[in-house]
Amino acid sequence: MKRKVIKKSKIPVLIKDLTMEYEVFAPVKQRGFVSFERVSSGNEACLEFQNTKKPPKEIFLPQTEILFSYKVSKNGVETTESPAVERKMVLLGVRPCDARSFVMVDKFFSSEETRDKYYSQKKENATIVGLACNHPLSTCFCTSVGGSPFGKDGMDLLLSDLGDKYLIEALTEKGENLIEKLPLFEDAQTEDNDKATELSKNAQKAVRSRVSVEGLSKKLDMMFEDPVWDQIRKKCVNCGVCTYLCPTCCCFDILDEVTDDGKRVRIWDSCQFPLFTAQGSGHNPRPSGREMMRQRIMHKFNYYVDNFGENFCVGCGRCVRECPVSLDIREIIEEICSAETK
Amino acid sequence: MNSVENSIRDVARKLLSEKKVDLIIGYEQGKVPLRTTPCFVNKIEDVEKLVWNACCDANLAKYSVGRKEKVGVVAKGCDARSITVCIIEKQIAKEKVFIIGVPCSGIIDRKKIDMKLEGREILEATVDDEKITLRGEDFKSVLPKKDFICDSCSTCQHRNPPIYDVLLGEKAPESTGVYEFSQVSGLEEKSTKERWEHFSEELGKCIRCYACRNVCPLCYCKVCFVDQTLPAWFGKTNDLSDTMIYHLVRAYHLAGRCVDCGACSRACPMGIDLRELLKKIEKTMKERFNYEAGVSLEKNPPLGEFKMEDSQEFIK
Amino acid sequence: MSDSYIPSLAIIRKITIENEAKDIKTFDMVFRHTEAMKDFKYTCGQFAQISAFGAGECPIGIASSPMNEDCIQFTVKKVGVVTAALHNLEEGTTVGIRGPFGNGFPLERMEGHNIVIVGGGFAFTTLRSLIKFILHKANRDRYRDLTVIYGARDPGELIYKHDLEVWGKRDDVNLNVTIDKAVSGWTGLVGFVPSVVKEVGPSSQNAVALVCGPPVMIKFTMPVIEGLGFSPENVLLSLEMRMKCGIGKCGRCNIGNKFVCKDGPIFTYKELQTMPKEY
Amino acid sequence: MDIKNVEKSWEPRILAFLCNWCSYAGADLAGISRMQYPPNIRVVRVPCSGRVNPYFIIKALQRGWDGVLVSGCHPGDCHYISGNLVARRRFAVLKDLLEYSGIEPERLNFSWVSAAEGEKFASVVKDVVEKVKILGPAERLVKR
Repeated sequence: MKRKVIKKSKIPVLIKDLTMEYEVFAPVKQRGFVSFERVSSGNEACLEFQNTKKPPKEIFLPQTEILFSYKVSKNGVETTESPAVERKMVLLGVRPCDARSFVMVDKFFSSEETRDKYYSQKKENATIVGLACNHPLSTCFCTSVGGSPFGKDGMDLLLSDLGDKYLIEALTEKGENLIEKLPLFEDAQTEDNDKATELSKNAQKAVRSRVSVEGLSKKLDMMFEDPVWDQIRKKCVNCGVCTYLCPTCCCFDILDEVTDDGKRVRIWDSCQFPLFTAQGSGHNPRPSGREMMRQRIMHKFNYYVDNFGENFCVGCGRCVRECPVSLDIREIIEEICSAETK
Repeated sequence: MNSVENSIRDVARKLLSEKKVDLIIGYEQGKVPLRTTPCFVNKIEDVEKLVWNACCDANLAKYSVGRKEKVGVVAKGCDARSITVCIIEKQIAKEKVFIIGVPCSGIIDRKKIDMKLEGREILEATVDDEKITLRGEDFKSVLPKKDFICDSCSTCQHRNPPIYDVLLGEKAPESTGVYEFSQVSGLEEKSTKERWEHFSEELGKCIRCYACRNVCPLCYCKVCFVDQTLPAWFGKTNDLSDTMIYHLVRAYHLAGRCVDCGACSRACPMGIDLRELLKKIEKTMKERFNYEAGVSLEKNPPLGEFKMEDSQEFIK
Repeated sequence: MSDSYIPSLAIIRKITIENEAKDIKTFDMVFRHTEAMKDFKYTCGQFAQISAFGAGECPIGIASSPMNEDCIQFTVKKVGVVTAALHNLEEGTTVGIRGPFGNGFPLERMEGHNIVIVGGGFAFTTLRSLIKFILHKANRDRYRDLTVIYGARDPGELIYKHDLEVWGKRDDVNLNVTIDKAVSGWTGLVGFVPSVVKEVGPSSQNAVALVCGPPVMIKFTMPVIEGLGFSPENVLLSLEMRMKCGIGKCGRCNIGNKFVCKDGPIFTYKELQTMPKEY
Repeated sequence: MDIKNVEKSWEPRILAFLCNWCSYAGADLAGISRMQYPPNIRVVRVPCSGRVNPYFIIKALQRGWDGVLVSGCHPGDCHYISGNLVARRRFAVLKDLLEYSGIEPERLNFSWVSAAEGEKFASVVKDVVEKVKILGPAERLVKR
């Protein structure tokens, strides 16, 4: 597929051009951290960042999304579907870990058998422009869970930072179409490709944090009732930071909001909240931190593996960095691996 | 290793070996620089894990609430005050907790450091009384500690636990000449509209992860008001109105109870300074009822009592 | 249908109070649009998400038989927000129905077998759907002996009294209704469901057992069922979980790698033995 | 919101929580005595001002009421001896906090009105309605 280069100074122009046809989401630095925001001009975006605070999942799975609205009157109820999303989007500067998370969430949300329209419509309309990591963080462990700082999964285009310019590599037809339309790119030279290859090698080595997930799923099969969960849960305060900031976590709740008229909305939910599974009768199959922690780990490293053949974690390290009590998923995995099973 | 850290280990060892407590709750080193993490020690050989430094940020009172066994808790001034409030409110039985008081000269605010470093990653850090030394891939930086401690610490009036079972090390000098409500006063001077805009923007960042609530030792309700369903008082979406109400009511529920440990502000992944609201509540309690939470086991919390002569300038 | 979360609108045609405590009601519902009725093809043991507009949605087992093309019935116990809201509704009110969801009972696999149905308390609803289905003249020949054991705390808590009366008069169903403790005026069986199962002692020869009830009933009934010689793959149970989406997306109703809403709610005892005990 | 942009027909809606023993009777007296006061209030009768959960006030603001009035017995006159005194502390903290967060102070009103003070009740309502009229329709904290 095509490989081109673009000067860094031309990125604002690129974004500006893209906004003519697309809604462009790019990393924006504000209030001390970087997050994906819709940009209207090229100058807001910031591609010199490590990773965004929140993963880009909220663009396809917003924290609050109206499924439909309704009016209740004497004559009954009338429902109005939320309009289909037809706008095209470009997500610029998605890190390889986050792009890879889309592939995983897609398997779950966009499967043939049960397609989630609200997610899929947006996702299908989006072109993902990835940005390779030259400098992975010390908390990143993408290489342990099948990813890589120069990984291409889930992207339509990949940008590699070559210093004063980006190498842009088309990975899908969608990506190819996008670069063809714009006159800002120059053909890539051999030295550009060589440089990218070298950067990729270095970055791969720079991911120093290693977690051993080999055989983890098999081991977890035996560990449902293991006392290790009591150890692991001890300091967890059951907030939603790890799940809300996780690019793959996509559990939700559906509820009614009533103001003048009614809305049925879906909102993010988390397996770390006791109400997640509390039944009307008061019975709760996952009543304490032990079961909730177990659900999170099992879902990521066992249940999803059973159903889709890979771990449900991309190693972005957000949960490690943001946990208010510094509970480290890498340590949890270590602890599980070193636990003796009966 | 510092002497307080040694003393903590000695006390922990003694308490465990004399079976005065079943469990010690303290801090251990985290995997990430400038981080510690709560540590639960019930075996004497694990006592060596315990650390004490300016990164011991968690309020460990959180882990003492509702325990059946007797615990020894490493407590800074604010942590000890939280425990005191919990004792008053009968969430911790006094005889079930042994407060290992440690004087504290301020906890490092990682958010301030992150702002300063503008995204560069810290790979190694050392902290002493005066300075923070940071090393990254291509930089080394020495920062004066006093400029990078939490806001709650720089205005702290109780660096030494008011109530404790043992106090380790030398008392930290209490800060003088600091007006602890200057941030609040600054906001009060603004117009109502400006304040509304300020709080809309700040609280609008909230993602309803409830980290602020869940790290707070005083948010011990079995079911939080936002989670109640019969009736469901307020919404759970990240709609601005619901989000603001969540934070306002949480602050309100902490009236006469919040000790300004700053744990909520530190926990917030979105960088919301929740203390702006809580400090106002504290100010109200002090000005209206001359009450400070967690400094005495004798005084009743102000919202649990009343006086005939309470001020009522706002009532027609 | 499955990619949307919009329910089909339906009208509550009739409300029947089922028990003395008045906290269990059966709602007869008809779709506002007749095509929706045709689209709503369900089998016994499935459930649907019922919307009480303004309160939300909750999963309710379908209590009517698929042979009944007249209306769909849901029996609802008042326990939470949505069920309480449903209980406050009057006949003629519009509600929403989304579904049907779940796997349902393996009706074809059960053909040619003796059927043993064990139910307790309120959990009898989908079993009632099944009994009505089997007893329908078009299906009765496809199944052999039908034994029903149904228990409730006291006579006032027995639901579907009319059905029980009708079934009691038929000679092609062995109906055993029991209450927990003797009360004056009750001439039927007395005793907990497990002991009645033991007493009735249905043969496990060429038989399938279906068990639904509160956890404590299941706990004590299963050993009895096993004692009668039923092999685990011939015992079917229906599970209950908090479910929001009904299509295996919202992430809360999983037991191990299986979603109760999608892969269940009906599981064989054999399957359950390999699944984590988290329900 | 700018008052000029508000439709002329707009009238504020005030939710009033009146204690059964004093203020409700005071409102009654105002009515019986044919005193004129603006018809903008909707009354919720409560057993005591101490019954008024702060959630009620916040919920009223969220639902778009333009103002809230809580009225109870004078200190010392509470039918339940001290309900209004407990409430007074609660409201003081709540009012401080809500104003600090940017809610206009005029939308939050508290008064003591006895059963004999029909006139005071009428004047309190007049006062509240006038002040809220100047502010215009509630915007902040209203859920749309």
